[in-house]
Amino acid sequence: MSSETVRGRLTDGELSPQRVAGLVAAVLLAGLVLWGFAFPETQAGRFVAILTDRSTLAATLRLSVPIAFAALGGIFAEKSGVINIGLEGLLIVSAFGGVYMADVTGSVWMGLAAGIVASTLLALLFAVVCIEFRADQIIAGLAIWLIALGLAPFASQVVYGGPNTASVDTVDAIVIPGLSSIPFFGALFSATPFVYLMFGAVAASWWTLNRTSFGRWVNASGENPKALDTAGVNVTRVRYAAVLLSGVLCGFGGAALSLSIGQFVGSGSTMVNGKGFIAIVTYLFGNYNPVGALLSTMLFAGLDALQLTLQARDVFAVPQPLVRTIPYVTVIIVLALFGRTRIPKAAGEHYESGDE
Amino acid sequence: MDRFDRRTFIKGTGIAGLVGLAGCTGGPTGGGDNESGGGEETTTAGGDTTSESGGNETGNESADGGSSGGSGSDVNVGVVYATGGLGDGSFNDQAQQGIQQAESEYGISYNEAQPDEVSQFKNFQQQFASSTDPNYDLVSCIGFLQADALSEVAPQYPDQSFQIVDSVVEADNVASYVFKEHEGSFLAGQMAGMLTTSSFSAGAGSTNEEKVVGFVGGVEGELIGKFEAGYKAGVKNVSEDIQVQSTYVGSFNEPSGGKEAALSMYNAGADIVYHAAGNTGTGVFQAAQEQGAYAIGVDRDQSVTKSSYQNVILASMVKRVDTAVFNAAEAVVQGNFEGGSVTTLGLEQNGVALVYGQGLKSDIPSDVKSEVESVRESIISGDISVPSDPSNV
Amino acid sequence: MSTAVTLDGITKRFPGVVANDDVTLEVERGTVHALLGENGAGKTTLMNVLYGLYEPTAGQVYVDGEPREFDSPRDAIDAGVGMIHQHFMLVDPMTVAENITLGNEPRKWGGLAVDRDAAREQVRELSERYGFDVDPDADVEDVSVGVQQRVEILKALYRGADVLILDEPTAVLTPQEVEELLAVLEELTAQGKTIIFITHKLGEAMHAADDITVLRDGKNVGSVKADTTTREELAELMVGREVLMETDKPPAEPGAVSLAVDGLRATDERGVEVVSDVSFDVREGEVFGIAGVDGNGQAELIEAVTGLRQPESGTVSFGGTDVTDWSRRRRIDEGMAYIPEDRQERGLVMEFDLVDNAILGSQHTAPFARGGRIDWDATREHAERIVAEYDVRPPNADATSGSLSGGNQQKFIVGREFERDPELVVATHPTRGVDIGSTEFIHDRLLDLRNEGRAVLLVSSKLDEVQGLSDRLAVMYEGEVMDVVDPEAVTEEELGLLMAGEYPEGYGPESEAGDAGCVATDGEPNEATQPASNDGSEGGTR
Amino acid sequence: MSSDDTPNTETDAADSDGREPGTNTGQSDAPAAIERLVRASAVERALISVSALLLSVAVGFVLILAAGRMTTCSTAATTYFGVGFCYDPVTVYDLLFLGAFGDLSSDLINGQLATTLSQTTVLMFTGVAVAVAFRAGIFNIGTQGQLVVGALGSAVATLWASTLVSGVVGTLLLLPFGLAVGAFVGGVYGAIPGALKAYADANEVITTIMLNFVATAVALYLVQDHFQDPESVATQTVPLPEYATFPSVIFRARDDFSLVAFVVAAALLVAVYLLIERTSFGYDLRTSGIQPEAAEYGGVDAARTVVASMTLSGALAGMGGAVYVLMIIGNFQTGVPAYGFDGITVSILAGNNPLGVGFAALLFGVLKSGSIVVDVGTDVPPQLVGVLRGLIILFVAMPEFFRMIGTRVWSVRPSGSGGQPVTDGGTVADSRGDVEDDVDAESGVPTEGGERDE
Repeated sequence: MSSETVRGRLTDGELSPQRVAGLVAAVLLAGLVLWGFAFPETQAGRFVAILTDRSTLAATLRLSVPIAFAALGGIFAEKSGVINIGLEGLLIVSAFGGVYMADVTGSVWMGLAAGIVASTLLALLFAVVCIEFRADQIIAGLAIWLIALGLAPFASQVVYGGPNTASVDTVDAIVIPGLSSIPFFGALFSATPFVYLMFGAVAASWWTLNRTSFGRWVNASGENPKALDTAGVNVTRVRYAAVLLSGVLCGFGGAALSLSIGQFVGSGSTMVNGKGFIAIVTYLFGNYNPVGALLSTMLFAGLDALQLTLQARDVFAVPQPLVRTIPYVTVIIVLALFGRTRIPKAAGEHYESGDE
Repeated sequence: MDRFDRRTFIKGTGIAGLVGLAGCTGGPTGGGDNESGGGEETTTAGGDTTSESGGNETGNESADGGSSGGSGSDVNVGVVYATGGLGDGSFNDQAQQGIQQAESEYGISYNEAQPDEVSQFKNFQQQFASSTDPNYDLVSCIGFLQADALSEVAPQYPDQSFQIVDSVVEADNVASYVFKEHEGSFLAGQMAGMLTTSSFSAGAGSTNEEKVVGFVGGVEGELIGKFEAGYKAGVKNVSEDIQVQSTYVGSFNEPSGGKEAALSMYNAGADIVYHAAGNTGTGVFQAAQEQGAYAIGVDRDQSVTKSSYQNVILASMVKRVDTAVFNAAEAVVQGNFEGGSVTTLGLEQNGVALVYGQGLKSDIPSDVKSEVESVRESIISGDISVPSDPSNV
Repeated sequence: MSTAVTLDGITKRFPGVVANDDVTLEVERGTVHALLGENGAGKTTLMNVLYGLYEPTAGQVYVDGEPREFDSPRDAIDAGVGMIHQHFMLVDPMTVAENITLGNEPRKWGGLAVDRDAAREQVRELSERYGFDVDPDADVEDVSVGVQQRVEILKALYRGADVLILDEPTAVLTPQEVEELLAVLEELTAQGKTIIFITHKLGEAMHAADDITVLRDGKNVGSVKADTTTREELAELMVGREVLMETDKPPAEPGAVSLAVDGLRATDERGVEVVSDVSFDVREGEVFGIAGVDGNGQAELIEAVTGLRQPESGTVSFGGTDVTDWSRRRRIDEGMAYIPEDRQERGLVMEFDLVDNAILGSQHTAPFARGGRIDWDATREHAERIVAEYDVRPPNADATSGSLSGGNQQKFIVGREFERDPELVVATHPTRGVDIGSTEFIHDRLLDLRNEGRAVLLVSSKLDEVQGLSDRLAVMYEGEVMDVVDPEAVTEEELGLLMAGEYPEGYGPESEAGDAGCVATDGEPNEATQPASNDGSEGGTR
Repeated sequence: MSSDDTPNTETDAADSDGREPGTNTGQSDAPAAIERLVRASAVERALISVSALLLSVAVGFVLILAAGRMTTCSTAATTYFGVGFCYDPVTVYDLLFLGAFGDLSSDLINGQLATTLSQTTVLMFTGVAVAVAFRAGIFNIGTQGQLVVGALGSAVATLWASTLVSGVVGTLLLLPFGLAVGAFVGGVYGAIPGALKAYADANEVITTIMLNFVATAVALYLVQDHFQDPESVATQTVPLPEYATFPSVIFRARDDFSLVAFVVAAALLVAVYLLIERTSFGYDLRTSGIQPEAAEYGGVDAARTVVASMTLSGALAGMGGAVYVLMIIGNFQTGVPAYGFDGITVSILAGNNPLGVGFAALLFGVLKSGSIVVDVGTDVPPQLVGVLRGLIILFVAMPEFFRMIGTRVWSVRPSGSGGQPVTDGGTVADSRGDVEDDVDAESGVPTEGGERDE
């Protein structure tokens, strides 16, 4: 904003204070890791052991699934010029929808489909409100979150008599023999189908955005909708498609979240518990690149997995509630150090082609 | 006031139900029948009520007083649940089961409230206390967080009987029920410690060589600390060499966090994880099943309420909230409600107990069972004193 | 010759406004047809109708004699009509080839992928056929404005356009780039394309077009052949009355140095140096002009002077004091008035009414604020005075500034800044988009201030304006001051060369053609010889 | 020769689309004087809020009926068109909106009304906290965290100070002290994301969300490890003595509502309103909120304004936390209700006008309190109120929808230009894009707005 002109030279310079601080942090971390490798019996050593444990990667992957899907959804919406801050809400309805349908039909895959449908319907509402009725996107996104936060437990209450649903079956991990026993990376070959779906979705999203016509149009719609319009592509339609796609992707994420536990928990902030917001953080970090978003998701999820393990192993004598803040504090620090992302120029703006 | 049968299940009645009206699956039935067509397990007040229970009784008979068995009492009970709501498969559901038992045995009526914030407790309590249509004969307050509110509300309504579970409120019209969770947890720890040091295989899991067990808590606090403390003490009672890993997820509603916490422990060699984490605990069971290891449930017999995890739930540290609720209601019905009383429910009173899982109880070695039983007796007799603060273990 | 496009009785109404009123127009195939008129005359609206962006309220469009209904640009494109907007419709982060093929991407693998090789090849071929020199793989945001314009033209050609509409194509070009553009247009017409270009510069229309149609107030007031008309005739058609341009001004009486800029360097948002070692001073009682094509560092220079941008090095002195590190607020308080070039972004808060806007910049100072509290009565009075004296219409201080037309917004800003009783006025494009009467008024007031002994720093891309008003005139090119010249003596052609980075005879760093007391730059200018820069980053190399 | 650039008595048509020069276009929400308050914009905004409320009630009506068909019951609560429904929306709304006021005919100061007003009081603080940030163009989602730390700080500090004084004097000293500490702690916590935004370009939406999580965890740690009430099983601090909490005036002490706190909150709303509308600081704040470039041009130190307004916002939220402690709960307890998030919805509904916050807070106070009555009085799931809240916000976000309806119904286009959001946060100004058609009226600078500041 206003400070940018003045700030610009500080943040963009080769050796800004932030870059320096980031470098120092990286060096310190590297030092800690080296120290850990050299002296495995120390705290640092145990830390490194946890860090390089195969199960840490496995946990990271699992925790990444809902966040990564939501982040991909957020990328499509925002790249097309519609900031979708309601990802959290989409995750919530799909988490409930997934379990409900899995419960009714007994099939996890029907559940997944229902989760996607539920999320897409809510995304459609969001799209209509933002695109048709020119709603402020941020506020409408918040509304979507609030609606879902009420609606899913409401439905659960009606159907199950409480905000938490019954238990349903979950899916088993797909283990690729041989490969799954590789140290550390073996976790990549012994994971639930949702993890593989996540990788597939990241790849497909990357391809769609970078290699297909639709991806070009999404880009143009967020950067310069008028250019797209004058090139003869219907901006409204592209934006609808992108927002609905964000619904579909969030549907995968939410359903994967609840179906890998086999229950929807709707009390409090529900089982989604801020993952949709984290997703926004990660795609901003990832600079709207699906691969970047995946990596930053894994950074966050990895920290989350790490803090759970650090608690269990009593590494670093820090009170447990404080250990839990590690991922959040890390996000703040990283954001402060490398804070700037280039957001699509027309994001947040309503676009009306020609006259009405 | 209209009475509804709120425990209704339209499961198995069709996909259309999701969207609402389309299916028209529900609505007034006029007869209070249940449509429990789906043959699946339910989360209802499925009963593990007493040792003889084991089935999936749906427990949703009509709430119409008089229509069901019992003496047809016109007693009305208002229940204010703990935050977290029904369907947690443990604490609140257990309380509900107690009131439903009273319903079926004495034909009482009840009305439930599910606050979602601490600040609402007081208002809910007042709502019930001040209501005249119907007049509530008893207000059951579930959960220690209600204590402060109740200690203010109770004196305002001296003629109203209250019950509080999990805390003590000193007032003439409040019956307090507290549990010695650490005692029950000690038994859980005893069992876990013995099993992890032996070679045990049954159901979907088996123990390993490592002498490691785990504990997953919801949010740090004194109450959950009692579970952790008792459990740790129980494990150490078997052998000081056994390592107990302990993690708090920070929420009672985050099963994915519970799952990861438990997985992290299983991966570090733990084979049995005990949870005191409400909904978060579902993730612990899930993790146990995936890892071919074991878990210990809490509050209710979770091998029943979460029957899909029957093959990994060794036992549950049952906390008889239902007994507390039922007893209070019963006392009101029978006219011997005792305000100002404090009922402490420990092992001795069968207020807490270690209940072996439905799927595995026959596989647990008898030496373990007998040792657990003898430890239980030692605790009751006072030979073993169980700490209630984990930092004292 | 046949008619490529016919517009028959086009009327376009917007709520409360008639933008085009029964306009009829014929364009011959293979010609260049200029659509001449002042801002707001309805030229762009008319062309948007032809391009399918607007649906006409009444009237009929014919292309190649066929009646057409365009619902969207897609329809117009299909009919062979392409449009190059004044503000380029390009997607910055995409490459040239991606931009050109946008919406018509060649695909492969059953549509699963864009065939990028084919796209590149097609663009290269097209570019060669019309003698354009563009790199298909360059990122659009990295190429010069002139190249971007060619990309726009290629975009239309790629879609098979036979009729090309160019909206104000020369506004952002140097005189030399304009010549190149005209050569391109000639090549296009030679290959059978038809060009319609919108302009408000009558010289350009006469120079480049075969036919000229003049619009005024949404009406066609005359179509003429370029070689049979005169400038006077066109000017009268455009304005509706005879136009006198010359402003009489008494000779300057320069006093003490008010503003001194020394060795100033500044970078833009991307960290590229865009102001390179600029030095000059502005004296009391004179108008110091800065001429140059937009985007040669003027904006950043002015921001550094007015306190909106921290310079990398160098100093800015004001009234003899080094103010380089002063905040913007302090500079305002010390008497630096500033008419910003982007009035809708900076100069006015669009959602505020004029009362609120009247104290933008003096919200902390008496008489409008005392003890942190704003005196709204005094402020209202002040706003109403500005509205009255500067003829802001509608004369209603409660109107939001967003509801005013551009010219009236500008008059309000000018009024507010002049009423500060400033020591120095920094005026950037003060008459852009302002009607002729107000332009004269603003020019007169600027000269009044100068005659009262105030210093005026004037930046404008309008040569006649800077030339007419300035007492000394600096020309900027790629972040450097090429030279400071005497505006009375310099010719438009010489200025054009300087603006393009070349030294005409008699000018240069060593020459004394400008004001003897002022050194333009203290270093060598770069030896830029090509008329158009390909990237803006070489300005800093010395 | 003629001037190149001449009359522009009319802007290009596209530019004036929807604008009627000379009329107030309803864009300003910055009335500078009271007489300018009652203008089309304010009226229109209020109309939109009311319409949004009514529409969401209507949608909720359908939802209740639908839910009533999905569940089963022995007797129909209501019957429409021959179809029986288990839930009766009329009853629900009766209990929700009227129930929140209790039985006023028999007891003017009944407990339910007190609950409504006490919820309203806290929401006034968090609502105005969000509004201040919003007006400065900052999306403070961290009100919840600021409230939590403010509440904790206030509880701990007041507890300490209450050992020094007592009695009426104690009350007179301790209450301002408690509020001040809450404001200070909340302010500092709000200043962190403000400074991160101003000096490191860190997106405040993200940092404030993260800081909410951090606040909860840190508060839990601090209470548990340092300030735990040894008498209680709950994770909470020692209860404050009676004289350290808000005295109940008129209302009963047991109802946890104090008119004093309510008056303080109301006065604060007026004060913040005056601060924003009548002072130089407020001018700076509003300007940088609506149009940061213009603010900078006008000599506003953007960075400092960001930090200052976030500090102010955090301080107001922190005071809300203090009031929660000193009026409602009497100590600090983990699991603080989501007043901070509700503050966002309150502020949005109020169009970020501090005076409007009063009304919006009352509405949400009614919803919160009424939902308890609904929960006790019917079997309709109480989460319904959450859905209603979301719907209200959704509808408030789309004023264009109501304008369209208004246009159809009265076939008169309201004076407002379309697409102006009710808030000053994200902007969707409709003139954007169209302006680009205006020949030469604009500089080459694209008029892109809506840049999220990273």
